[in-house]
Amino acid sequence: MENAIDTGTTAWILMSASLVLLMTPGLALFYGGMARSKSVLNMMMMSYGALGVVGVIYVLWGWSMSYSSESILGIVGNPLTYFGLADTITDSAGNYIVSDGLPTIVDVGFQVTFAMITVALISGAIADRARFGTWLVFAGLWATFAYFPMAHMVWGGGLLSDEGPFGSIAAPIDFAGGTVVHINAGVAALVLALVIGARKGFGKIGMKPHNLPLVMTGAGLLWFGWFGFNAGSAYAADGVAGLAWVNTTTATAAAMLGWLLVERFRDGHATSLGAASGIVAGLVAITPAAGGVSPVGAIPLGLIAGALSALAVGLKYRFGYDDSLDVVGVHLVSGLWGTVALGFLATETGLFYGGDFSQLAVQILIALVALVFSGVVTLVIALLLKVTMGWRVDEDVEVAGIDQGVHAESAYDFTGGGRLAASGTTRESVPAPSTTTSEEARA
Amino acid sequence: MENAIDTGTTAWILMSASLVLLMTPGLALFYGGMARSKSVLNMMMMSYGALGVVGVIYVLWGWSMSYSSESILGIVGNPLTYFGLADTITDSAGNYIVSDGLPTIVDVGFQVTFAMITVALISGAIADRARFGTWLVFAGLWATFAYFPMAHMVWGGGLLSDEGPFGSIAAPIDFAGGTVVHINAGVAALVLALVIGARKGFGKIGMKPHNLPLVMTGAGLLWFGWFGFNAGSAYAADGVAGLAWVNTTTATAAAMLGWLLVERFRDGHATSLGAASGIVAGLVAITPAAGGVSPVGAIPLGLIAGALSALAVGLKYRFGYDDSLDVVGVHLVSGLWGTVALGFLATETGLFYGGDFSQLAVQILIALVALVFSGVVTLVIALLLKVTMGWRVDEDVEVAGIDQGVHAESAYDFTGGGRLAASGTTRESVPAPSTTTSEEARA
Amino acid sequence: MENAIDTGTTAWILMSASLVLLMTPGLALFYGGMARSKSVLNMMMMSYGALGVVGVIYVLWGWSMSYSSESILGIVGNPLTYFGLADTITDSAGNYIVSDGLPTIVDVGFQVTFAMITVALISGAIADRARFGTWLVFAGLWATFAYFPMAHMVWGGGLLSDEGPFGSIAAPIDFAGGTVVHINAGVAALVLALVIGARKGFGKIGMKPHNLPLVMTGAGLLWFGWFGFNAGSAYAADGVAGLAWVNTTTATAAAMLGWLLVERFRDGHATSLGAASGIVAGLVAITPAAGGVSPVGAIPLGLIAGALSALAVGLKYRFGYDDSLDVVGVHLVSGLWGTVALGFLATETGLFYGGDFSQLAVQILIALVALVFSGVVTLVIALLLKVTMGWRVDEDVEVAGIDQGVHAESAYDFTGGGRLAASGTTRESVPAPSTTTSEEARA
Amino acid sequence: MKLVTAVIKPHQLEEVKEALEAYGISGMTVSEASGYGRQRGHSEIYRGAEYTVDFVPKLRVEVLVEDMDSTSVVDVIVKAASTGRIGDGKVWVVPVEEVARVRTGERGVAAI
Amino acid sequence: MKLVTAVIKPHQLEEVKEALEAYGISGMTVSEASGYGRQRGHSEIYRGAEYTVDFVPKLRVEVLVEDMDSTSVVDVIVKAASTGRIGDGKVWVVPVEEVARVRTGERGVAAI
Amino acid sequence: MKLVTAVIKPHQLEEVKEALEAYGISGMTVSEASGYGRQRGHSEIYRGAEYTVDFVPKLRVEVLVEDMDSTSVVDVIVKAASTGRIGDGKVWVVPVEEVARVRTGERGVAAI
Ligand SMILES: Nc1ncnc2c1ncn2[C@@H]1O[C@H](COP(=O)(O)OP(=O)(O)O)[C@@H](O)[C@H]1O
Ligand SMILES: Nc1ncnc2c1ncn2[C@@H]1O[C@H](COP(=O)(O)OP(=O)(O)O)[C@@H](O)[C@H]1O
Ligand SMILES: Nc1ncnc2c1ncn2[C@@H]1O[C@H](COP(=O)(O)OP(=O)(O)O)[C@@H](O)[C@H]1O
Repeated sequence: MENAIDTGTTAWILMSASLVLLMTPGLALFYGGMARSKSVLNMMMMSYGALGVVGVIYVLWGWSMSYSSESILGIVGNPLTYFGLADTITDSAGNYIVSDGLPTIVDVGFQVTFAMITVALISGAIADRARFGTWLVFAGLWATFAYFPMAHMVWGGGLLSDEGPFGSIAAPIDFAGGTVVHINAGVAALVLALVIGARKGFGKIGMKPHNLPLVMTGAGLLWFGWFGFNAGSAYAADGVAGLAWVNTTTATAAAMLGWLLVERFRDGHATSLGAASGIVAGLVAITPAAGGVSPVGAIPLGLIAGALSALAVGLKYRFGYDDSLDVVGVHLVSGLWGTVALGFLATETGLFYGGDFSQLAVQILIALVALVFSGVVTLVIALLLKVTMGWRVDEDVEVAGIDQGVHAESAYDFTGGGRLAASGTTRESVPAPSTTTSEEARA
Repeated sequence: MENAIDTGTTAWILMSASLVLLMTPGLALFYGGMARSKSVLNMMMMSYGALGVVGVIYVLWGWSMSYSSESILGIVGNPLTYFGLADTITDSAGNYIVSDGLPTIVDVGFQVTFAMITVALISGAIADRARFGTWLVFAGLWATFAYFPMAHMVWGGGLLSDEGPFGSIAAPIDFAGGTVVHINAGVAALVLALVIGARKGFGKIGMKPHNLPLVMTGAGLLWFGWFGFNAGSAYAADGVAGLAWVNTTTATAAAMLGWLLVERFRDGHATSLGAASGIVAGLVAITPAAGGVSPVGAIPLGLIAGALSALAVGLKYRFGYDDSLDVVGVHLVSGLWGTVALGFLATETGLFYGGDFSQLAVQILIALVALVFSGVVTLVIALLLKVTMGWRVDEDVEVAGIDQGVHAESAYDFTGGGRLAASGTTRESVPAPSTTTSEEARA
Repeated sequence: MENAIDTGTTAWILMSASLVLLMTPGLALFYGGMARSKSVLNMMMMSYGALGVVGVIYVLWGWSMSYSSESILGIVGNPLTYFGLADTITDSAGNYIVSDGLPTIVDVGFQVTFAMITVALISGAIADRARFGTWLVFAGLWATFAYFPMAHMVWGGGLLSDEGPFGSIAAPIDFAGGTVVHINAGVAALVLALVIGARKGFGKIGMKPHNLPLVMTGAGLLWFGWFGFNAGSAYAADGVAGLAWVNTTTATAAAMLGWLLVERFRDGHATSLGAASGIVAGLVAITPAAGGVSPVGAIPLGLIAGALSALAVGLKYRFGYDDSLDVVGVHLVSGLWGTVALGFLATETGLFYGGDFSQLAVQILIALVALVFSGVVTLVIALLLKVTMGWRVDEDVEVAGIDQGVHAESAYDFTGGGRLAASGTTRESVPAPSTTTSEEARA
Repeated sequence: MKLVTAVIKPHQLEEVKEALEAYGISGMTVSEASGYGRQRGHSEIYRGAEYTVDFVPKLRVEVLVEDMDSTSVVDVIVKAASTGRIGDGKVWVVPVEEVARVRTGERGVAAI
Repeated sequence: MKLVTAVIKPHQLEEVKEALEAYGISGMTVSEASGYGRQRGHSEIYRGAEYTVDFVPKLRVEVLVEDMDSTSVVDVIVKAASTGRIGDGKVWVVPVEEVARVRTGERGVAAI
Repeated sequence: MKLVTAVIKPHQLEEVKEALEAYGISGMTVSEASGYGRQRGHSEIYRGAEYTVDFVPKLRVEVLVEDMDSTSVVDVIVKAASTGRIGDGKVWVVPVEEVARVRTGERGVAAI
């Protein structure tokens, strides 16, 4: 460890951390706008809840489990090594610990935001029907047993890193989190959707987005925040960061066009929800590849991601799993595609650039390991919570709206306060919990 | 002054200034969403108005009153020293003036944004009922006579700084503005609410938030922007900035959980408004402490801030002051808590870290001085405006909605333009002011 | 070219690029909120479509046409020189190409965002009535034949740069894009509005903004993003960037006040739409001048910009062109004012600072060239598309709402999903395009 | 049976509801409406262009009552809804031939 | 007295209002409604799933008139609301037994 | 002719529509409403202050029918709208003196 801080790199990673933090509120908008007006708050609260839970546990044991020098079988770091960020911030002389020009505490900030958004991503699969308390507990458990280990395996020198068993075939490439974030969250979403079950009326009654300008705003903020995610993952303010930045933009633009083209030809109409979804699909696909492909290579990578995800979102109706906001179709599918596409498009080792099949093989292998690992861990946690706390709210609450039943709020009141909704009287609340179901009889 | 620019630090402060500027539009969303749909525009306009007025006066006399080397009794800087940023940007040779690696003009940009948001914060106390012209004048006067002096006292080498009278007990800690921003604005809010009086129907008719997704978006943008506020206050891209960044996130996450826990046990429901409010309470509380506590210390600091503010927002009903959007409960209470908590949690001098009572004593003293100073100055300005311009809009306007009466606008029209609202005809406006009250008789 | 990266500058330009990218989603909100609720999605889609198309073509031929060292008559760069960013990213040794401390690939990222927002700006003139496919094609053609040449002429060493014919009179000043972006887009907007024609009912039926909080949010994001635009255009993290930052804020604050003052005296009411519009007018006007005036000079520059644009938005009713969201009144007028104002206010060469008329003359000249060039090119493209693809949607679609007719979506559904809008049944779509006009007869 | 329909100012709903409840009627159906009459609308101004909004927000209250109650209910509503200012609204009574309660299938007066 | 209710296309409101005003009637109550009939709804598509929206937006206009005016008012509305295309709507007349003006307490024809 | 008005739970609209269609009636006008009756509203809590919302969302369905259909239509609606729980709503019938179709100007039964 050299002790000289590179202030430019530090500035960029401080900023990148801030950008990635913003992604979670951005996701809350993206998801919230797709929910119905009677469940938008719950949808947003799952993202904000992830910020709360992960924000606390990360400094306690998250960092240590991800980046402890004491690896447990290459799968996870020892949570005690740096528990509470011990020995992480300053050295014994009181000087900030610096690595490659970056104070380690800045890196902690950057990393916590990745854990937050990954957990939040999953919530899109379980709109309108999950107990909020169970979700918060899930967030803590899943971060601990699925996310931190994956981060350790890929980025903390564990099994899926250069130093792992596949490293001898080719160095696995996951620039900014195709496996750790998107495959991980995508699989978890699928498992949760299956364990929790479909909403009443899924596939029969219309469940259309209630506020598409929110969805588009969310997509815009995600794009903006993703520059921290991808270009920040260069861990320096340099040419690689610049390349990751340009690739992120190019692939995302192409993916938007890819999604819109599929819609135009299949449905007759290019939609705004399609544009927003294409943006996210492109961002997902370029995540593992942001530093490893050329901008020209980013065009087909994005285009295909958009088209693939546009086709994949229909699968849930065919197979009957209620992945409400298409986490599987977008994150799992484009996450897999981006990870595997590197086998073809990696500028040094990809098939199209003169490489042999080894990169492709390694990319498929790490994707598979991530799939299986995340699938098993999520299944165990999800079932455990099902039999203990329970996942579903009452059917009455689901029908009347989870915002009202669980959060005792309604998202909107456009009647001006002098109209119906305010015809009640205000009083300071008393400790006794109020009844909020709407189906009970008066007197 | 050394003349070498540290480009990394400069990049980070340029960015931090941009982030803090964004906080005011973020606040406008946070506050606007909590207002009713008939007064959301006025609510937002008070924030935007603060941007306008402070943006102009800061370069004229604000910077000089805050940071002039000619201090007037340690209370305020001479407004003429750097009037219009004279001798602030370049030296006589035409070179940019640089201090600790940072061009001073960048620092000016960073500082103006603090003044803007502080003024805007106050407006939450006077929703739905204040004349817009009076508010604009108040913004200019309050910035001049309350904010600039406080900034001078705490950060400009004045009475509340190390060099002031309390410095001999212990160096007062206000990393990013617990006293200057939050106690200052919180007291002003209380005073204004009392001077202006309660809204018609306060405590009797329901005045619920009209758009909670806006509130949550605002809270998200505030969190994002606050990284500039707190981590930017390190005035460098270094480990301290990193520590401030991580503490900001940890305390905020904990405060959100603290607020939600109080709600869950007291009211039976954890709400999205509670999550958004807890975020802000945490951000407020960590502001003075961001560089002075450890991430593990930031957890209880945040948790307690969230819980305290969740309990404090009910006080206005008990005492009957209409602090409409709870500036007192959130900013004053958590601002005081964060400032005082340093007496316990400051990693070097706090009671829990082996320090004696001197830090605690100093923290209480600076909080008290801020309370009294801001209270007196605000009272004088508020009363002056009451007898001259007048604070309240007509009761008719308040009832029909201040957006319509004062701004001649309505916030939303979801009927599609071909419906009722557009059944009128357009014509170019004529100089004569139009009547916009809805209670007048036709012919 | 020196090969040493300045990481601070690189961090700042990476961040600036991200900020400018965010401006386009910000613009989508600003414009979308001003549209009616039946056309907000189409309005936003025109901005997002610009992101998609320009994002792809820029890396193919946009960069080369703007910055190729092989200039074609000083008007445009050779698109083949750096086609697909060949020879732009790394040198033959595989090292990142660096210029003035900045990796060129970072500069590419910064530049692409300017092209995106410029194209998107134009769409404000053609709300509610343009075919989406035609718009996408226009976006590509206009970027290619109007934007890239203008960028080349002004910034790429072409006709309007120091090295051009006017350079001998005085060095033309366009710090961040008064000509390239605002005059260019403003003229294009006027031409498109004329070629495409007015909406049915223009000037007769009310077409008021449907969501002003969105408009204000958009203005806030634009201000935030514009720091990248203006202070990023210093191409360094230094005092000039700081000056540009402060000028941007000061002029914008002043312009907001200027617009509100005109409204208060002319109409009797200061409006939130006026504040948002004043912000944008100020940002436009300071764009060419951000590095060339003093903060005190920025006050009148902004104040007059706000007032001028507030007066100019009424012209469309007088002359009968349906520039729906006032691109001409805001961007063209304030863009011209800002460019010309430098003749007076430029701190070294302006008339008020002891300069002679040469700066003023040159500023007027470059504005005129930009006007004519953009006008002619846009007219050719617009007419070409009119006779080939056609610009207008069916009148039925325009009346029922372009969101429904073109995108087969509706922006909002506040009825809770269990009400009217969802009374239909869901089924997976079949390839046959569905009928979405509402006027057709059933059976 | 009769259907009493009242168009009232939005702020008076609470008082009308309480007055009806005091009279002994505890069911009603309310919907939002826009009224046009002697009461003026208002003007709005967007970028200098003035829009006149001719309609004012109202609520439309419907109450099914027994024949003998109809006159008193009109009185009760008129009293509760009145502010004495222009635009207070109208109340009217229409004959009803049949009423059914959906839940039980009851008909006639029992269904109210 | 009579209550004339008209379900019309939203865009025709202005013309109906003007026609009624020309006829001498300057009070009415309007509310938003959704109509189902011969006129088709439309389809929307979200992530490839198609939603059929069966209802079309309409406005519901209510006008209280004196007995003798009711036929003419129906004529006036039919004429003003007509575009000649499917979905133009319906007008119907219901007998009214009593009308009251809230502000003044006036009853009967004077209250209209 | 008669006007059958039904206040129903929002979720039952689809079933009511289909039942009416099965009966042979394919026109109706629907609007949003808020109901007050035996069915309780709910509470909301904002920063610890509790708000009671007394009204529950309902839909208001209007169907013009021929005299002879009115009883059956009431039956059809009651059956389709019923969930057996409190708050299922009301149906009532009002006499109609005249009906006109705007598009064609037809009057009477032909206009329905
Ligand atoms: N002829 C009418 N038919 C139906 N509704 C009417 C009629 N005249 C007035 N109204 C309703 O009554 C409301 C109040 O009427 P208005 O003439 O403004 O005041 P007032 O009844 O106090 O004289 C109007 O806004 C409208 O909703
Ligand atoms: N039987 C009915 N009862 C009530 N309203 C009806 C009825 N039939 C039609 N309507 C209303 O009239 C509107 C127009 O009817 P529709 O059949 O579409 O066209 P048209 O009247 O031109 O033949 C419908 O949207 C609906 O609101
Ligand atoms: N007297 C009434 N007049 C008009 N509408 C009524 C009346 N009573 C009830 N309603 C409507 O019927 C709905 C259901 O009534 P409620 O008393 O809650 O249940 P139920 O009819 O099952 O006993 C109410 O929400 C209201 O809309």
